[in-house]
Order: sequence, then structure tokens, then C-alpha cells
Amino acid sequence: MAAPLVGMSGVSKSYGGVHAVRDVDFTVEPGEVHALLGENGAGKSTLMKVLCGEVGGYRGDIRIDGEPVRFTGPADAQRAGVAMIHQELDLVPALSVAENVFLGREPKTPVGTVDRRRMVREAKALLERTGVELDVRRPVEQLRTGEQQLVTIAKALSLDARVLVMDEPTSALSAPEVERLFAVIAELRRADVGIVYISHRMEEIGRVADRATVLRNGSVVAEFDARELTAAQASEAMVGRPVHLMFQAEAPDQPAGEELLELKDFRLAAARPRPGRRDPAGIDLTVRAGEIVGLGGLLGAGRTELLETLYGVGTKAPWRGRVTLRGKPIHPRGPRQALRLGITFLPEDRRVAGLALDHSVLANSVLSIVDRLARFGVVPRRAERAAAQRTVERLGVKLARLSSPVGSLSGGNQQKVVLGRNLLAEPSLLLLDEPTRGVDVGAKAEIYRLLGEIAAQGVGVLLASSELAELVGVCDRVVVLRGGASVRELNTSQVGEADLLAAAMGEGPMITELAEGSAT
Amino acid sequence: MSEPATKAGDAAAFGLERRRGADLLEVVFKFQSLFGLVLVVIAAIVFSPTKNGSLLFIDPDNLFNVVRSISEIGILAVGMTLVILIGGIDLSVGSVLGLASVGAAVLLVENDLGVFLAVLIVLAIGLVFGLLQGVASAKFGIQAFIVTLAGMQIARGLARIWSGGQGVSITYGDGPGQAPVAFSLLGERTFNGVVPIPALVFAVVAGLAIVLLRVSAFSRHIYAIGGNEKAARLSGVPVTRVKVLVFGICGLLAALAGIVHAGQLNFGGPNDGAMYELDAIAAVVIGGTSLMGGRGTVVGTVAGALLVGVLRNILALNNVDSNIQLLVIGLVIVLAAGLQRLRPASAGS
Amino acid sequence: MSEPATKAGDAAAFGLERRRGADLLEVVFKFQSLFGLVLVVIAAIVFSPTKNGSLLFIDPDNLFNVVRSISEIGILAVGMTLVILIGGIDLSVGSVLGLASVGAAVLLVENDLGVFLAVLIVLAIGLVFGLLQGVASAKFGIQAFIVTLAGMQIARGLARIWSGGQGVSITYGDGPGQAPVAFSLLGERTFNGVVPIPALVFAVVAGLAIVLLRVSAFSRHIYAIGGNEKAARLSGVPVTRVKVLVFGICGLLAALAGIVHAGQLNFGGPNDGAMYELDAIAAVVIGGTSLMGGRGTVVGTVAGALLVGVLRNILALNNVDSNIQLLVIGLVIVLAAGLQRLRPASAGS
Amino acid sequence: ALLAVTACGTTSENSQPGGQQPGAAPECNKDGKFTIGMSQANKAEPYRERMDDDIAKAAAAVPQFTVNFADAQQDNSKQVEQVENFLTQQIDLLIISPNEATPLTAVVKKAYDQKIPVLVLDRKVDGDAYTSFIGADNVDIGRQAGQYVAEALLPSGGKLMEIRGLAGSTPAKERSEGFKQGIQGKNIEVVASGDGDWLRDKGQQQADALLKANPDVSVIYSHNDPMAEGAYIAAQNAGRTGVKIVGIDGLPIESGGLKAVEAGRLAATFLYPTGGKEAIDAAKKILLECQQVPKQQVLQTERVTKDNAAQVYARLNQG
Ligand SMILES: Nc1ncnc2c1ncn2[C@@H]1O[C@H](COP(=O)(O)OP(=O)(O)OP(=O)(O)O)[C@@H](O)[C@H]1O
Ligand SMILES: Nc1ncnc2c1ncn2[C@@H]1O[C@H](COP(=O)(O)OP(=O)(O)OP(=O)(O)O)[C@@H](O)[C@H]1O
Ligand SMILES: [Mg+2]
Ligand SMILES: [Mg+2]
Repeated sequence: MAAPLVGMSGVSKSYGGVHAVRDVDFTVEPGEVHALLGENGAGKSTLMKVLCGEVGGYRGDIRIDGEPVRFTGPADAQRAGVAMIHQELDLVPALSVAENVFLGREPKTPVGTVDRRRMVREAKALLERTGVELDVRRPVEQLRTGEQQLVTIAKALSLDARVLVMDEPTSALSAPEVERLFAVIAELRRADVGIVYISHRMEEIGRVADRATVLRNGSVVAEFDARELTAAQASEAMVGRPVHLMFQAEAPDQPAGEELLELKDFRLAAARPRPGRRDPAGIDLTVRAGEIVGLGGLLGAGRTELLETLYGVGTKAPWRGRVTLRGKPIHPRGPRQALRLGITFLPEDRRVAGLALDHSVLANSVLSIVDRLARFGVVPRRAERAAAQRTVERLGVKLARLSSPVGSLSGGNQQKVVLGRNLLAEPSLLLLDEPTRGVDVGAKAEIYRLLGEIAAQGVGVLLASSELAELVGVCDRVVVLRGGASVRELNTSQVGEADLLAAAMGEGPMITELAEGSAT
Repeated sequence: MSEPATKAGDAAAFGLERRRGADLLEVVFKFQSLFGLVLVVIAAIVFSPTKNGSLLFIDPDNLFNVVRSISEIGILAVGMTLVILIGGIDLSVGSVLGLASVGAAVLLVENDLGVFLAVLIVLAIGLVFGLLQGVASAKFGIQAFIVTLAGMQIARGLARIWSGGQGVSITYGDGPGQAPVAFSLLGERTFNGVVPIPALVFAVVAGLAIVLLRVSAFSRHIYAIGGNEKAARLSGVPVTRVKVLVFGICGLLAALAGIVHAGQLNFGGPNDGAMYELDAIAAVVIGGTSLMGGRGTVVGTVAGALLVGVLRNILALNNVDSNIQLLVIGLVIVLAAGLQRLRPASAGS
Repeated sequence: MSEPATKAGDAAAFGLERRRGADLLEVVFKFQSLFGLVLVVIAAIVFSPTKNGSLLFIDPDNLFNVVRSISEIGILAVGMTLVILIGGIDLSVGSVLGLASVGAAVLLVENDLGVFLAVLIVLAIGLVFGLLQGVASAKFGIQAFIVTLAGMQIARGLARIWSGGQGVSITYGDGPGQAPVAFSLLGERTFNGVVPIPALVFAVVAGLAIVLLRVSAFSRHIYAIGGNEKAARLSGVPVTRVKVLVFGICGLLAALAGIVHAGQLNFGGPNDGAMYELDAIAAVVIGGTSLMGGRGTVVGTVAGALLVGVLRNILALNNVDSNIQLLVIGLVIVLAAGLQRLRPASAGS
Repeated sequence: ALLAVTACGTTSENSQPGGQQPGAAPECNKDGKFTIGMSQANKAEPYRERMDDDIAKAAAAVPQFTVNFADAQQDNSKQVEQVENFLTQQIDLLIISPNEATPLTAVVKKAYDQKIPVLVLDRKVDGDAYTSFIGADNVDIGRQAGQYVAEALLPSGGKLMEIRGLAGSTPAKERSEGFKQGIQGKNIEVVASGDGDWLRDKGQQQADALLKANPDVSVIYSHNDPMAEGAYIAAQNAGRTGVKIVGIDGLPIESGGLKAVEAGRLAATFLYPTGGKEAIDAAKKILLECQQVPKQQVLQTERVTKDNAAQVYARLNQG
């Protein structure tokens, strides 16, 4: 039998005392999609970074086509046909989409200058393959997170790699883009490319993967035929016990509480729209105390902008329409005002907007409340530690100790730290933007449980998400946005994912009446 | 329900087991700015010239002289540490020192104000100057480098205009045109004539700053802003206010250094303090504070300032040619900064 | 499946439609560093003193003089732009300029080398000096600020040692101890005695840099490193090599500026170029380049340098007191930098 | 040969009471070994570099002497620190050229009180806690420059401009004041002035713009020779070859003012002697010969024009 395309055997990698990967054997065959599963911090990214030459100093060996290799850097691996789509969207903000796609491999004209026309043309073609039509001359910083993710995918495709690692490629994508990506994967598979697919969206695994390997604490604990794998099985293998996935949606029979947040035809009167931004343009919604309301929509529907605006960090423009909190009109002009009103916000991109990665878990988790903890400006250390410790335990953050830099935690655990900071501020209205992006099933379940718990305590939650299952499973009601305006309101106890998707895409049966009927 | 808690507990236990070794290493690296200092001090003792069989370097008089000689830079560097922690920089401190020294001299000598009032006014000037720079930088978003580069020129111009184009000498006495004798204390030594007052002022300033950065909510905000300003803002840190205040404190300390300067030299020199900003920044960076912000300590800064002071002292005591001194100090600064890099990388590659 | 594509198409069309208006605005802001310059030029014309009924400022002779007077700072600033684009800074350029001016003078006068050889050697020295700093900063990860702060001292020390302390005068002729007359060209004007050679050198350097940054892959790498170093590294950009090279270029240009300096003044001054680094940085930042790296243009830098030059010229033409000049220049720099901020914010608040 | 050097003249004011003088300097002794500390305000100015050189050269002829040099880089504080270091080293004699007078007074007094003889060069300290002052008079040299301009360059009046030293520094102020006295009542107008910070390139920049704004200027007075050279280049660039330029310092080095006068770039310069040689002479008297030295030695300045430039240059460099 021929040697596999990729053969990793006995690979181990540790950081200081942390064994990120221990003695892992892993293979990829040509034309195969091999899913790599595991909890946050299980070592998936690390294992793949080892494969792609990004992380050195590992033990064990790697063979490509049976030939032993030891890459000296990502460029070296790329030359050997091994490429990776990174979990963190590592793009250069000020450069254009085309420049990003071809960074480090710019096409040259005969005189040695960059062939810009070719670059633009080819970048455009690549992006079309992934299903977006973007002006590839636009700087990447003006793109939405989802669009950026598609750019990184296009960039990886441009490498024409034989082995392509996709580390959570869909975490910021909504359903149509995911479908499109699956089509691309099918195409690649036909071209005999070996693909490693990492995702925390369990329902995707069965659809794309042929094989699945599960890591726990850095070691392989199981291997499955993915085509027959159910989400429940996969989750159980990852966590080591059955996960009663989330949505025990025992519809909160408790009477919905008082009206907390109410928006009536809310819109921004921006002097000039910013390209790519979708500011609120006619939104009606209500969040009651004790209720979890979802915000659905496609890429660029304007969910993020709505949440940012409500938190006082959106586009600076006059508000139109009515925004009331407990019946009183509000207009926070910054986070501090919003916090004073009892509103907290969990941003979509934790690395950019959520955490000081170099700083300790302790410092990051109590930041919102140090003012409140302080007596005469002095923060009692014990109170600070206690608060952080409480949060870490409540959310089950997996960490070495409170003084570890938060950047050394896995993505999911980082997310929990941000959520923990929000909860410490004891909000009455919690704005969450993709709170489970990159979070593993186990942690998701915990976060959902927590959300349920908080809601039960009378907090209102407004949750934007691209994961249909999450919206349907967790929320009481979902408001669907399109083009910055609310177009539908659905009651999740009566409709499913398909209806939601249809509403978001602007097709399908008109079910507004139904939703409205149940809401009022 | 109990499961996750146990998991966290496990992790903590696991962490604890690992902790001892890692801790020692971390302590070593935490204090590496001090190690640089210790190394230089050892070198200084080894290379110290002797006179009548005793080492000149460790003569207490000499040691206090070293501390006195860095006290002004040290005071500037404490303020600079705060500014750099929020990811800023303040190039104006040297000129503000000059402005303050002129101010103190003019107010005491020409305007015949009392020491208390004169000092108060000068400190207020430094504070306001710093606050204005802070507003320009934090509120209007102009890069701190450029704001304070302009501030450096402006303060220098003001100092020259105020002084009337020439340094102002301070003489002491009760007559008109004489400064109160109390002010001359800044040039004296206390504790039986051993400890120079400027060194004492520096020690107090540094001590206060160290405590402030340890315990205050304000310091948490400072570090957070330097670590990730956007995250800090979203977490409810009053970013603009903290930044403005930090620049204000830096200006205030620069004015304090200027007062010490005037008191030590009995002179308000409009051109004094030139290039002090670079010395102060060097002390901060040698002390292990990152120019990117968010990381560093005042302890390190004090060590950095002492390191440079000791280095200069031992080179001078050995009569090293001044040009060679430039070379040696330059190289040692790079080496000291290189030492910082041995710190185990925290995250990323 | 076709639906989303269409929708995306719609969005794009919508975007395009909006674009025209936005484009104009964007162009305006793209060239706002030029606007600052235009404003200052207008002010200069308005405030220009007249002599015999004609405006002194717009006299071609005077205009070329302005360009000549900023040519050294301008050359430094071009190199500085590259360094700042990669997120670095180079404080050593002023001292390297001094070192190069000494080098040129000594090689021409004392060692009797030909112009070509002397210039080549001096440029090589600048290049190597820059490369070494680049290695210390990029390879050993020591902060550029501190490396070049040390480099500044070291180059200054070397310049003084090489020159033997005193400046070296350059006299022209064929005899021993005299420099070839060709070198004196740097002090001359060409095109019928209108265009000063240093201005020409500056124009060529700036022109090359502008073209380089437009068309080369190297420039994409520079912007990428400044914008997101990790992303650049992951994309296979040879980060270390590019950084080292950029510091090398900056050193090379500093040496070139030093040669121009020596040629203009017929003098190699070991203490010359002090504080030029700050002027160069100011030109870069006024020109809209971010000190955080990754954003900026050489066109902006040229405009920034010209802005400061015009400002100085008009103040001097009006015989403004030098202290007031300091104040005015400081304020205008802040205002010019403030103008940059009107640029529509890119993301977040 | 040593005496010949002082041909520029030394007036000794012997009227000092001398009571304060440490006449019995620490065990003066013909065969002793002595360390002299020389604290220089800065080495960035050619004039001061030359002062150090003069001292080094003169001391090299005295085998009993070792001289330690320190460079305060124009920083009063640093200079205080360096004198303190000298005291730690227990030097036998201090030569100091202060950056500014008042700031250095205290530490000089400290040395003097420790019975270390102190020779102050170029710029005095306050009070009289020093052994001897050796230097020229900046007001006087400015006055002489003014008189020269009035007599030789603009006998029937005219307009001139002034390139000044660093704003806020004492010599800049004094050279300016003296000059005004020199041209007083002579129908000469200073129509423009700029600060050249003592530097050649700054001098050029300032002169560039000022010449443009004041085309009727026919003389430039510069506070030192390097700025005068810069002004010369500016005048050449502006095609104003007729402008006469007067400098100060007259350093007898290749790049100094004497050569510039000799080559015709400057109309005149005024010798501002460094006093380095005189300082070592005084040190010999105190340390080796157990003699007293006068409290004040005001070094005479000398007008240098094309006529005598070569001769003065030769004289100052012999020996
Ligand atoms: N640079 C680093 N320094 C220290 N520890 C690290 C570093 N990178 C990863 N780790 C640790 O290695 C372990 C594995 O991390 P890794 O990122 O591979 O997890 P993952 O499986 O990709 O998780 P996620 O699903 O959250 O992305 C974690 O415990 C993490 O804290
Ligand atoms: N042109 C732009 N300039 C600056 N920021 C932009 C621009 N376009 C988008 N953004 C930012 O992108 C974010 C919205 O992108 P995001 O990834 O959240 O979109 P999405 O989740 O697909 O859609 P939604 O708007 O429905 O959340 C916002 O934070 C917005 O500030
Ligand atoms: Mg991962
Ligand atoms: Mg979003």
C-alpha cells in the first residue's frame, strides 16, 4: 500500500510545562477530508501548526508521500504543498484583498515589478470560487469578519496545495457561505487534495468529512468513520462523557418579564454611509427581562452594527426612532454610559476587541469592575482574586493559574474569560455578538446553560449568531435582519432552521404573521 | 453541574504541580532589569580604581553621588514609565524641566514669591502643560510622538522667553531679588549630610509610583489601555481620561524634576534638560518596559536609571575618554535591552 | 445557491454606486498631507514680505533655497519612512549623517581618495551601520528605539574619534590634502544655476522611493510587516531579511545625506546632524505615516518636509524671533498632524 | 617658547588680596606626581575642543602632570557630577570651563574648600571661591568686532545682520551686547538677526533666509567662525559675493577662522584665546613651584584680518 499523503507519527509539542500535543499519530490520504475534533485547547491547532511548519521544536516525525520532512517555516511548508487556513484571521489590515491573497508570492511582470493587473484578476477569480463578489482592491480592514474569513480561504486556495488544513474556516460564516465552501471542498477532493477540517460545528462534520480523529488533552482518543458519525457521538468522544447538547429548550414557561429593551423603527441618520457597514436602518424589536432574543441574518445583515450602536460604539450619527430601556429613552454615547445603564457587550472578535492577550487572566477578567472593587482608589488584591476565581470556576475556564497570560489559553477559554468579565459587571441587558465563535461543544453547552441561568435571574439577552442551530436552540425568539432592517420575527418553538434561513435570504413563505402572533 | 467545577479544580491542581519550577524562572525574569543592574554594579566594583587602598566606587559619598546624579532623570523616567505603559511617549519632559527650572528661578528671584507658592505654580504649569498634551493626543487622536515633539519645542521657546534670553541665577537671602533660603535645601544633604535631598525626592516619587502601580484601580486601567486599548474601552475603562491624566502626571513630574534641578544648581537654565527625554526613555526601556505599552514596572525603571548612572560613574572614575564612553554606554544599553529578550515568550511565536 | 451570489452582486453594485462620492472624499483624504502643505504655502504667500513690489517668498531663488535647505532632512526622512512603515524607528540617522560627513571629508582631504571611491566607502559604512542595527533589532528582537538610540551615541563617538575631535575642512584643488573639485558640485546649482544639486539629489531619492513603494514586491512586504507582522511571516514574507534591509537602506540614505552635507558646507563636522532625526521623524509623521507602521507614503513625507521647510523660511523671511519660531512651528506641527485625523476612521470607534 | 605664545597678551590683575588663595597648595613639590582634572562644558564646539587640545599639549611637556578630561555635553548637571567624580578621585588640581557660571559655583567652591586649587577658564563662576580665572572677555570681543565693522567695513554707516549663538546662552548675549556698544552712534543698523546655535549648518540656514529678506545688507556679524562660514556659503549661494563677514574665535586649526580669513572667506575674526596653555602654566606655578598665581588673567583678544592671519596662525601653532 502506498504511503499516505501526510503521515505524522509520535508527534509531541509542549509549551513550558503544557503538553499541547502528546504522541499523536495522524494521517491524511489524497482526496480525503479528515476532520480533527476536540475541545478547546485539545491541541488541534498546535498539531496542525506543527504540520505546516509554523511551530518548531516538536518531537516525532512527519512524512509527506513517505518522505520525512522537517519544515523550517510556513513558506517552506507551502513549497512542499502544505498550506493552512488559520483560525485567527491573519491578514494585513491596510493592504487590499488582492495584495493579501498574494502576499509573499506576488506575480511579477517581466521587469520585476508587481503585476497588479494579474493580481487583481486572479484574486477576483479565486474569491468568486468561494462565493463572494468583493472589490478586491478594497483594504481588508473594511471587510466584515466573515468576508475576511473568505479571503483567507481564497488565499489558501491560491496556493494550489496538495494538503490543505482548514482550522475553523466557517466560524464566522452563515449558512449560504458554508454551503459554498462545501462545494469548494468537494471540488478540491476531486482534485485529490488532502484536507484536514477542524470545526466546532458538529453538524458540519458528518456532511463534509470522511474520517474524524478526536483529540483530548493533546492525545488521540478516538477515530471514526465520519460519514456515520452523529453529532452526539462526536461530542461524547471529545468531552469524554455524553453532552446533553444545549437546547434543553424547556421553553421558559415563566411569564416573560417586564419589557426591557424596545426598539421602534430604529435607524441611524448617517451623513455618509461607510462602505461595507450596515448601520441600523429600521429595526423593531423587544427584549424582555429573562428572555433570550436572537439576531439572525446573513453575512453583512447588520447584526454587529446594531449591537455596537446600542453599546455606544457604533457609527457616530443621530439616532432616529425610539430606543427605550424599561420604558425610558436611552442613548448611550460610550461604553461607560452603557455600563451605567446596565448594558454589557461581548464583541465578536475577542483578540481585537476583547482581550489584552499579554495580560493575565486575572487582569482581563476583572477589568470592568476594578473601579467598583476599589476603596479610595485602592484595589484590594484579595477581592480582585476572589472575583476572578469565582468567574473562572463558574465558567469552567481551563487554565494553569490566574496569572497566566490570557493569550496562552485556547480560543474557547479566552471567550469564556470575556463572557466572565461581562457577567461580573452584573448587567441587566447582555449584548452578545457571536458568543460561541470557536467554542467547543462542551463549552458551548456550558455557555448556553449559563445564559439560561442568567436569563432566569431576569437578565435580558440579545444574541447575534450565524449558527442557525444556536439561534433556534437557545433563543426564545429570533429577529431576522436583512440590509440593516428587521424583516421577520420568529418564534423558535414553532419554526426551525430552514425557516430561519429562508427568512434571512428573503424567500420562502411569509411567516411574519405567525411570529408576530406568538410574540404579542 | 458539578462536573465543570471539578474540571477547573483539576486544572488548578495540575497548574500547581507545575508551578514551582516555572515560578522560579518567572521570578528570575521578572527581576532581570535588576540583574542587569547587579551585573553592572559588580563590574563597577571590579573595575573601580583604588585610592589609598580603598575602592573609590563603593565610597558612600560616591554612591550617593550616583543616586543624586540620576535623580532628575529618574523622576522624569517615572512619569515616562506611565506614559509608555499606555503606549505613548513624551518627548517634552526635558524642555519642561528647563521651563520649570526657569519658572522656579524667576518666581523666586524676580517675583519674590515664597517657596511654597513658587513651587505650586511651577508644578501647576507642568501639570497643565502635560494635560494639554494629553488632550491633544488622547482626545484629538494625534500621535503622542508628534504632540510631544511639538511640546518639546514649545516648552523650550517658552523657557527662553520667560528667562529673557539668559539663565537666571538664584541667590539666597531675605532681600528683594533673593530666594528664600529654604529653597537651597534642594542642593543639600540630609541625615548627617549623607543623603542628598534630590535623591530623597526621587526615592519618594519612585516609591509612590511603585505603590500606585501595585494597588490602584488607576494602574489597572493604565495597563489595560496599553495592553489593548479597544478592549479597555469596551470594558468601560475611561480611556481618554486616564490617558490625559497620565500625560498630566508626566508633566507634573517633569516640573518637579525642574524644581529639583533649579535647587541643585541655583540656576534656572532655559536650555537645560536638552536630551534628558532620551535618557529617561532609555532608563524606562532598559528597565524592561515595552514601548508597545502594557508591560513594565517602575522598579525596572529605577534599576534602569541606576544602571546608566553607575555605568557613567565607573567610566568617569576610570577616566575613559568621553568618545569611548559614548560607545561603551551605547553597547551596554543594547546588551541590557537584549537581556530582556531572554524572557520566556508569553504567547504567539 | 445562486441566490446569495446574486445578492452579493447586488451589494457590490450598490457599493459601486455609492463609490463615486466616497472616492472623491477618499482622494481628498489620501492627499491631505499635501493639503497641509498647500495651506502653509498659501499662508507663506500671504505673509511674505515684499521687496520692490515682488513677493520674496515666491521668488524662484527662494523657493529652490527652501528645497535645498530641506534636502538633507528630506533624504533622511525617506529612509525613515521605510523604517517607520515596518513599525520601527531610527534615531541614529542624525549621528550617521555626522559620521558620514566626517568620513567624506577625511577620505577626500586626508587620505586623498577620489570622489567615487570616497563616496562609495562612506555609503558602505552607512549601509553596514544600518544593517547592523537591523540585525540587532530584527534578529535579536531588541526594540528599534533602543538599538538606534545606542546607535546614535555610537555613531557620534565614532565620528568624533575619526575626525580627531575637530571638524575637517574641505578645500578643493589637485594638490595633496585637497579634495577633487568634482565634490564641490554638491554645493552648486545646475540648469543654468537655478536648481541646487542637493535638491536634485533629494528629488531623485524621493522619486526612486515613491516608485519603489508603488511597484515592488518588496514594498508590499514592508507594508505587510508593519500592518501585521505575524500574518506577513505566515504568508512566507522573509520578515527578518526585509527588516534588516530596510534599516540598511535607512543607514545608506543617512550616509548619502551626510555626503551632501559635507559637500554643501565644505566641512565634515563630527557634531553635525544633531537632532536631525527628530526633524526627519516629524516630516514623516506630518506626512501622514503612522508610527504604528503599515500605513504611509513617501509622497506624504516629502510634503511634510516641505511644509516644515516653507514654515521655517517664511518665519525667517519675516525675521520672527527665534523663540516665537519654536512656538509657531510646534503649533503648526500639531495642527498638521491633527488634520490627518480627519481621515474617515477605518474601523470601530 | 612658552612665553612667546602669550604674545596675544596677558594682563595680570595682581590687585587681589590673595588671602583666600590656597597659597600652600597640597604639598607642592617639584618631583611630585599630580593629577589634574579638566572639566569641559562640551566638546561639540571647536573652540572647546581646541582648549582641551591646548591643555593636553602643554601638559604633555610636564612629565609630573596627568590630565583627566571630562565632557559635560552642554549640561550643567552633568558637569557638577563630573566635578564630584574628580573629587572622588582626589585630584590635585581642577581646571574647569563652566557651562554656565552659577550652577557650577557650589561644586567649584566645594573643591576649593577641600584645598584643591581651581583654575576657571573662559567663563567665571560666581563669588571668588577659586584660585584663578583665565579667560577673555566676551563683551569686549563683541565691542572690538563692532568697532572694526564701524571703522573698516561701514565707515559711512550701513545695514548689517547678526547671526547669533544659541539663544539663552551667556556668550551669545554678551557678544551681542558688546557689538552694540562697538557700533553705537555710527549710523549702523542691525536690520536682522537669526539664531545659528553656534553651528555651521544652522548659520547657513539662517543667513539664507535673512539675506533673501534683506538684500541691502552688506555685512554679516556672526558670533563665531563656524556660523560665519555657513553665512559665507549662504552669501555665495545667493550670489551676494560682496557681503563682508566677520566672525569670532580665530581658532588656529585647519577648519578654524584664521584659515578662513587667510583664504578671504571672512573679512576678519577676533581671537578668543582658549587659555589652555596659560592654565597649565598656572598649574606648574602652583603645584611644582609653590608660587601664587594672579586671581585674574584676562587674555587679550586680537583682530585678525587677511594681513596678519597667516602670521597669527603660525605663531599659535608653534611649540
Ligand atoms: N504559544 C503558546 N504558548 C503557550 N501555550 C500554548 C501556546 N499555544 C498553545 N498553547 C497551549 O496549547 C494547548 C493547545 O492549544 P491549541 O490552540 O492547539 O488548542 P485547539 O485545540 O486548537 O483549541 P481551540 O479549539 O480553542 O482552537 C492549549 O492548552 C494552549 O493553552
Ligand atoms: N467598511 C468598513 N469600515 C469599518 N468597519 C467595517 C466596515 N465594514 C464592516 N466593518 C465592521 O465589520 C463588522 C461587521 O462585520 P461582521 O463580521 O459582524 O458581519 P456579519 O456578522 O457577517 O454581519 P452582521 O453585520 O450581520 O453582524 C462591524 O464591526 C463593522 O464595524
Ligand atoms: Mg485552535
Ligand atoms: Mg457580526
